[in-house]
Amino acid sequence: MQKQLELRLTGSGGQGLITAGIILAEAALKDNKNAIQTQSYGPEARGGASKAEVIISESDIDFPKVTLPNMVLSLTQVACNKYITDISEDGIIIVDETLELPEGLTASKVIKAPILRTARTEVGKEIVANIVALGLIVGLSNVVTKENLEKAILARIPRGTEDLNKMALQKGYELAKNY
Amino acid sequence: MQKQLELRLTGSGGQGLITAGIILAEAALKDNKNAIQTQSYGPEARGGASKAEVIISESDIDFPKVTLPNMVLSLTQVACNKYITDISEDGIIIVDETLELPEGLTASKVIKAPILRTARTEVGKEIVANIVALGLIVGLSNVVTKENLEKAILARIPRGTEDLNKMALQKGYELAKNY
Amino acid sequence: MNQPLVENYFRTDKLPHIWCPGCGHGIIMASIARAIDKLKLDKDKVCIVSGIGCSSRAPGYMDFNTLHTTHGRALAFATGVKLANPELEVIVIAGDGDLSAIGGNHLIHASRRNIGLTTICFNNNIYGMTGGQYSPTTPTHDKGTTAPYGNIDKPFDITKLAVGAGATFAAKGTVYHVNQLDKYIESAIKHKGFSLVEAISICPTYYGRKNKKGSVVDMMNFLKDSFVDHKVAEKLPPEKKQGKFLMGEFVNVEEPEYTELYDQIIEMFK
Amino acid sequence: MNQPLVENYFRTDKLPHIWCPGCGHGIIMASIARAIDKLKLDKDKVCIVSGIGCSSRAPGYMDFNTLHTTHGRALAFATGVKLANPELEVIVIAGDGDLSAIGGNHLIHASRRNIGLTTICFNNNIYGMTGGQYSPTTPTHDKGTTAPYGNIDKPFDITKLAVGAGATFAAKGTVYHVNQLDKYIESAIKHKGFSLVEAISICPTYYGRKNKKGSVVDMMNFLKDSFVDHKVAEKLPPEKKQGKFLMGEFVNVEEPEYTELYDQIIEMFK
Amino acid sequence: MAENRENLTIHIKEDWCKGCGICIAFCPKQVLGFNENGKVTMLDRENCIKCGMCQMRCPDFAIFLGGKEDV
Amino acid sequence: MAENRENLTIHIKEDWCKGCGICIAFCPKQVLGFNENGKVTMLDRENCIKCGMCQMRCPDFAIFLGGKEDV
Amino acid sequence: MSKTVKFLQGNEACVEGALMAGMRFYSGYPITPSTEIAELSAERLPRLGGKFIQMEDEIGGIAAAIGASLTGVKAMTATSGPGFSLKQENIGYAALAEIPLVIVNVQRGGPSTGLPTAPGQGDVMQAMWGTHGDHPVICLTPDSVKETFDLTVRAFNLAEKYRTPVILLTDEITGHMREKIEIPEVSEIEIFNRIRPEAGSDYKAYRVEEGDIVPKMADFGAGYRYHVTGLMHDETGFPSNSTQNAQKLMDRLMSKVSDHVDDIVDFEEFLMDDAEYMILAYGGTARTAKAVVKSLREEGVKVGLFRPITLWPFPEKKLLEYTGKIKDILVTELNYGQLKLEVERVVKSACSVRFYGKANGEIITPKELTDIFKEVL
Amino acid sequence: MSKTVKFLQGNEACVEGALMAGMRFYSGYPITPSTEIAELSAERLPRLGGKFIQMEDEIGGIAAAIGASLTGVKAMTATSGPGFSLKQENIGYAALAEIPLVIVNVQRGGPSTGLPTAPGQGDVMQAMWGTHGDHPVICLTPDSVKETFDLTVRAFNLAEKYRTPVILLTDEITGHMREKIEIPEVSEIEIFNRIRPEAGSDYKAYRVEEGDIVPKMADFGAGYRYHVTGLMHDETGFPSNSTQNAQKLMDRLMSKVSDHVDDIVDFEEFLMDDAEYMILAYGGTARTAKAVVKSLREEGVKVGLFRPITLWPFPEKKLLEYTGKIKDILVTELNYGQLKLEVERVVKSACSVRFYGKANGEIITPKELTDIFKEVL
Ligand SMILES: Cc1ncc(C[n+]2csc(CCOP(=O)(O)OP(=O)(O)O)c2C)c(N)n1
Ligand SMILES: Cc1ncc(C[n+]2csc(CCOP(=O)(O)OP(=O)(O)O)c2C)c(N)n1
Ligand code: SF4
Ligand code: SF4
Ligand code: SF4
Ligand code: SF4
Repeated sequence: MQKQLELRLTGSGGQGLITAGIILAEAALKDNKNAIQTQSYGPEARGGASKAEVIISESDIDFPKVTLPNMVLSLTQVACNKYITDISEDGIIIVDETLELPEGLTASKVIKAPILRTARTEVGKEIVANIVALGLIVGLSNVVTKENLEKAILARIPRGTEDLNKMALQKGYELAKNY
Repeated sequence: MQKQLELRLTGSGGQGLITAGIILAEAALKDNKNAIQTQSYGPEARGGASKAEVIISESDIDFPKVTLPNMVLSLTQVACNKYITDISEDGIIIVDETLELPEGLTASKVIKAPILRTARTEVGKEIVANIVALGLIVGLSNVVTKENLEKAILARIPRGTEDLNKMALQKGYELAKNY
Repeated sequence: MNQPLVENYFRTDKLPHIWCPGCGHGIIMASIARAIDKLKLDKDKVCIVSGIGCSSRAPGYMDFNTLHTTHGRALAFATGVKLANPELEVIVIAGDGDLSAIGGNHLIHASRRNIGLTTICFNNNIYGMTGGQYSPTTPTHDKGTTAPYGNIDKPFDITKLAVGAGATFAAKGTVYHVNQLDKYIESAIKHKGFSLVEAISICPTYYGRKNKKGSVVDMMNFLKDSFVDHKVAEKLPPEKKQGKFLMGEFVNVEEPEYTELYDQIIEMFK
Repeated sequence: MNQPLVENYFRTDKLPHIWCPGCGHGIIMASIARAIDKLKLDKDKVCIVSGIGCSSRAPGYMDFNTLHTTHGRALAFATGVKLANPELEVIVIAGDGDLSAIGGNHLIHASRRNIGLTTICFNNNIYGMTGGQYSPTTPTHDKGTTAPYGNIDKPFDITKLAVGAGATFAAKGTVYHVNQLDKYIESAIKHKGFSLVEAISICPTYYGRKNKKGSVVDMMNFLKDSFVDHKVAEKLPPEKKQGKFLMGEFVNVEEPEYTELYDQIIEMFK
Repeated sequence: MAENRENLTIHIKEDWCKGCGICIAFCPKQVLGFNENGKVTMLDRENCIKCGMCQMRCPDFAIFLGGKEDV
Repeated sequence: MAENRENLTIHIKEDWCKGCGICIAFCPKQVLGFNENGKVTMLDRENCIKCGMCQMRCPDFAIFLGGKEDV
Repeated sequence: MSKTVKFLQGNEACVEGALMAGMRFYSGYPITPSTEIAELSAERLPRLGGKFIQMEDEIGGIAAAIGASLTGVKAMTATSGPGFSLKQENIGYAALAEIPLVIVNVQRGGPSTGLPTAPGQGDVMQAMWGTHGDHPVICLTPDSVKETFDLTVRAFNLAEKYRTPVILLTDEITGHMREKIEIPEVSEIEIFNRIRPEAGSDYKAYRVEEGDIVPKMADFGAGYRYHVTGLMHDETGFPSNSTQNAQKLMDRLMSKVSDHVDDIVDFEEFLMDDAEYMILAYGGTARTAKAVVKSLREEGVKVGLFRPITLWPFPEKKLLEYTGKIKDILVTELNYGQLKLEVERVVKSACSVRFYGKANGEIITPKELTDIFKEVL
Repeated sequence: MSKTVKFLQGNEACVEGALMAGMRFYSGYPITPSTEIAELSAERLPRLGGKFIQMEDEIGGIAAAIGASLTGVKAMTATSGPGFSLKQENIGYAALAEIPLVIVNVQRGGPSTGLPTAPGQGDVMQAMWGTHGDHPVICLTPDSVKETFDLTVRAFNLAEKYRTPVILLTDEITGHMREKIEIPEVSEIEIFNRIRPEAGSDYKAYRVEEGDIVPKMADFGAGYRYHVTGLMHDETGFPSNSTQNAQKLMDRLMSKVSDHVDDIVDFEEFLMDDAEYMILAYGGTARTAKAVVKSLREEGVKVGLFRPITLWPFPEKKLLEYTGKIKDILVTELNYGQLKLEVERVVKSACSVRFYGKANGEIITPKELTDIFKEVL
């Protein structure tokens, strides 16, 4: 892992990607790393595209915003068009299988994964797509330890949904194995 | 007359002394002099003591406030106590006959005149005491010409009260002869 | 010879007050003191809050916890005082301009919230302190220095406004009808929740002069002749009601009081 | 295929609007356009003024002289527009927060003055734009992000408030009852003097979610089932009235309009 | 403060009286008047019924019913 | 705009439709439904009575009655 | 007195100037010591077909004036400290939306309710910085009744020319004193009216056309159906979140004043030609300073008065011309040294800057100021 | 994560700090990007026996907080630009009447409604000059979530110690970002409570007793029946028109801050020891500056960061210590150069002062700032 990892999670308002960003950052903290999470606000976010950004680093993080992400995730076409504009050359793009990628992107790896479908059909609730996505991201990058990711997830989710979320996480890890 | 003459007219809110100050200044303007009029405001003026100040000068008047008046007039005890504090050594103090003067004043001349009584009994309306006072002041000091004083008065007073005010002015001039 | 009421409830070293001869505000201020005396309130637990205006100078004379705020904001300050310490009996004194012009929003929201404040409006139908501009209660056609050709605004009925906003107690009285005024204020203070007493005052200096209302006594006589209790009025034949203004307790209902409701939330976590 | 109403009265290049799926605000905006169309107003002589809020974004979409002001101040800006040029048909669009929280004072004064402004309140019982804080119209016990334990405030009845302040036209409708809403808005625009139409809207995103009101359709069904015309309600047996909210034209009286009265003063000097 | 009216009488605080005339006009027995300074004065103490209306309506706390001893 | 209903039919502006479902739920004839993108679609044009309620209640100007020629 | 010579208060002269400049709308809320401006406007406006309205508060006062300005009339509002504070939000609105408007603040003793009937000059910095966010500011301050008239006219002209709110910052001294004033004929004064779009033009409400300083401004109701907002917007006037647009708009707003400082800035130099010492004063306090300069000159002291007439933009360039020549600047104002800070910033280390101020409701007397001045000799 | 480590937004940390400092009353009105402060206060306060109220507007928000403070509780209100403008009148009231109070302004892109969801630093001068009249000002600005916590605690302490409203001026950057924060135990932090009079003392509400900095403050309801007013007043608290009294009061108010600058002022010096160049930045922008300083240092450039933590009073003395040693100061902020003016005033001709700013809703990136910085090399 590089000294500083920058991630951008995008989708629509209700998909829980800001929570996913927070969880990821909190897992990093548990790993004794530093993390910063920011997000875009605006009336435009209303029902439209939403963006959460996370920076994870071994040392202090001064500048708080993502400049060139190492990893971008998109769950909706609108978000994908709006936010997958720049990515580091060795970066990874992850989008839901249903999306069309804009042209001319120079990422090292582009992954189209059935994130929404996995959540909907395999876990049974589309609402946990964000956790599936987390599993996929961490499965691919090991940006945080699996142990602490699970802890972080359990600390943020509503009581009574533990099993559901654990399953979603598992499915995400499994997805990762394909890429 | 000196280069710059400073007057202070004091009494209670309803006695028309601010109008008197304005009239005096306007008469000075008609005499081709310069004049500035200022007054004290404040909730305290409400039913309490009121103060109008006039500076008349042949040349420009820069500092607009009276510092050491050459002439102070008082129609009420409260105003007299509050505002007759300082006066130029060659200054003149004019108070209504009913007032007690504070001690230790070093004016060149102190005049107690029946201003209110003259207005009330000889003119018939106490409300024109301010005009009686103007007659008295100008009769004593010639600070403005009588011709222009009358013009200035007639320009400010309500229509229909011309004769009353002319009489008051006349009575003021007559009073002046006594001092 | 001392007057016990004055000695007990006023800061006598600040008296006489700055109000003009015949200004009705002094009458209302005394009425508030009598009501407090009648109710035997603990002086240390009474807080009087006002905005800016002739009327708003009252707290300076009254021997309680007194707060003279910014123009129109008395009810908002008072809301903070009351919510932070519901033990305090908070009484707000406000001119018609203070309460219904610049302060109108706080009036309707305090009414709506039903927070336990007693508001006494010193309504002289004019801005006194600034020298006679028309206020939101100046009757149509009357003059003010800013309405030289007669006011074209329709005046507020402040009592009705507060009721429209949800006030649970609202009464109107006059400085002529002092016995009744005492009672309205007493009931208003006793009332749990927001209460308003609109006390019609007189401003002989500005409103009176501008509108040729005659002497102080004439203005008092006008109040005497034109105000009738709304319950009495109900029974009058129409011709006798003509030109009359209604006074009395218009609304007095019990509803949950704001600070008590808040305390219930706090209780949940105890 | 074009929609004439949309093409004629909206800035189609700005559409689709920013409102959330199912937000009732679009329904009210269309209703205003239909009323304007019905009355055949000259577009160049219509001015739409709003404050700040989701609802207050409406003027940006409407093809008239449009003015998006500061939060709560739409009626004060509009008062200037109307008085300076009474020829203009001035319509004010305001959220419940905009109109009755920060803007409450301007509402009661515009009502009092009876100035010829038509005010359409987009009342979704919440602050939408800032993300779901309770507003002065949030029902008691309901939740907002700033009322996590349930709102303890008593809500305004905005229509009643305006009437208490002197409004000469006041009606209430809902985004479900669109035919009626069209009519209220039409009458309001036709009315000389100040008019208010309180249009009950829905905010599925914040109010709905926070208060478990179900889907957009559920929220519309709630309006359908709970609002009855006040004239119809009069004739219902008590048990049928229970839990119902009243809608309809509540007040519609003629009184001199402010800018006309002012013009009379000007006439005096001509 | 239910004092016995017998022992009460009208007191005037001339310093505070602003001469508005309210007490005089609305005294049911018309026992009050102005003095030469334009302040209130008791003209007819005998006929005063001690109703206290002058006190109630005086805006300046300048007239009131109080114990007789001081008179 | 008193057009003859005969010549009218429902038009859908899919771009503008946000899929709230209001028109579908309150269509008196239940002739509308969602398509796979979650947008409104006409399921049963025959039975549409052209009452225009979908148009009246659509918050997004995405469904409306218009001339038939374009269909 | 010839027919055009009058004896007026500064506040009255302000209204006379406003009417001559073309003010036809006034909306405000009374407050001492500005109230005469409202009162005289109420009396005069309807006689000229104009409108006066007393709003429910000062926020409403400025809001209504902005609304009126949009219909094409020249509008004004006047107030004092507490009201000026309340107007700040909408001053920023008018600046961003580029609404011509004159805002008068007759300064009294602050902060808060302070000394409502006494003079002060404590709102100098507030005139520049009172609202949130950067914004262009033009602020004029007169030292006499006559100049109050002149600057009111100028305030309207600048407002119209630069499409921006202009602040006339007077004080209780000049506002309430009465002085001789010769009122010119309309034909004698220059009056500037906003430039309106020509009929049929392809109107973009916030686009500056070639040769113009600001976008042409159409009257509401004149057939251009445009949009006005307090959000950042593009040339069409519609909200835009584009950072480029925002920067472009802000740069344009700021530079319409900063690029035209020479046109806007005004000041008086009194006996500065050979001066070794400068007294810098403005508004009512400048009268004291002028008296002092005159009397010191009689004593042979080479002192002059520099009087900023535009406080904002501050006459920086002119002041810098003097810093090499003079030994000391004595800044005097009725506050704790507000404009003094700007003077210090401008002159840097070029000469010493001294300060004499007061904030107790009194005005500074010639004697006081003379004594302080002489400390440097 | 140990039990006291949290991952919070700056706005959340503000509430945590406030609660730990003893805040038990919050009144305000929602506005982006400060709203989370209200929302979290609403949730937390009743659990601690405190009170939250959403008022009808921002004016009511600060008014209620002042009222609450008078009863003896620690009170706070939070807002952003437009609301901060509306609060100005009552900020002056609190300053004059000496009411302890914390006012948070989470700055967004202004002026007017501007860019409501974007960061800005355009209210720096407004924090100092926004209300009419001279008045004491304390204004703190954090650059991280942790510091937001710390400075909120400090804001309450200073408010209580100096009996004055204290402004916490944050921005959308720090307000909305989430960062690690270790929350201390109450016992670990210093908490200052206003000094109350002792029972039975001859209490004059506005008299400073020997050894005190400010008058002792009695709670309303505690048996001292005193008077509070926004008019100039004497030691007893009652209005007074005496000019001596007014001057005395104003001098005391102004000097309670100016005499204790050393106690109040705070700043960070980062790699300044051997620096030849200084970047001066604060708040969210200081994060960019720190990143730039670090990377320039790696290149061998002797540059350091000077970060004012108290914007007002400005750390003038400390800055002056550097002016002899360094060649250039680059001030960077999200506005058109507000604090830059103060820097210019302070450093005079001692070294060059450059400026890089933006006011378009974007934050300044390390790359931009590096490029600008290098122009001086
Ligand atoms: C913000 C603000 N605006 C205006 C004023 C000026 N002002 C002081 S009192 C007042 C009105 C007084 O009228 P009212 O409240 O009816 O009380 P009254 O003096 O008649 O008793 C006004 C406009 C002020 N002090 N502050
Ligand atoms: C002076 C000021 N205070 C607060 C805000 C923040 N704000 C913007 S819109 C809004 C409330 C919106 O609610 P409402 O008016 O009911 O309209 P809705 O968004 O629900 O349609 C608030 C509090 C602001 N922009 N300006
Ligand atoms: S001006 Fe009017 S309200 Fe004020 S004190 Fe005098 S009489 Fe009373
Ligand atoms: S937040 Fe609510 S009010 Fe705003 S657009 Fe969405 S649904 Fe409508
Ligand atoms: S009512 Fe009071 S102030 Fe008036 S005359 Fe009688 S005693 Fe004097
Ligand atoms: S009502 Fe409009 S937006 Fe909603 S589903 Fe139907 S067409 Fe789409």
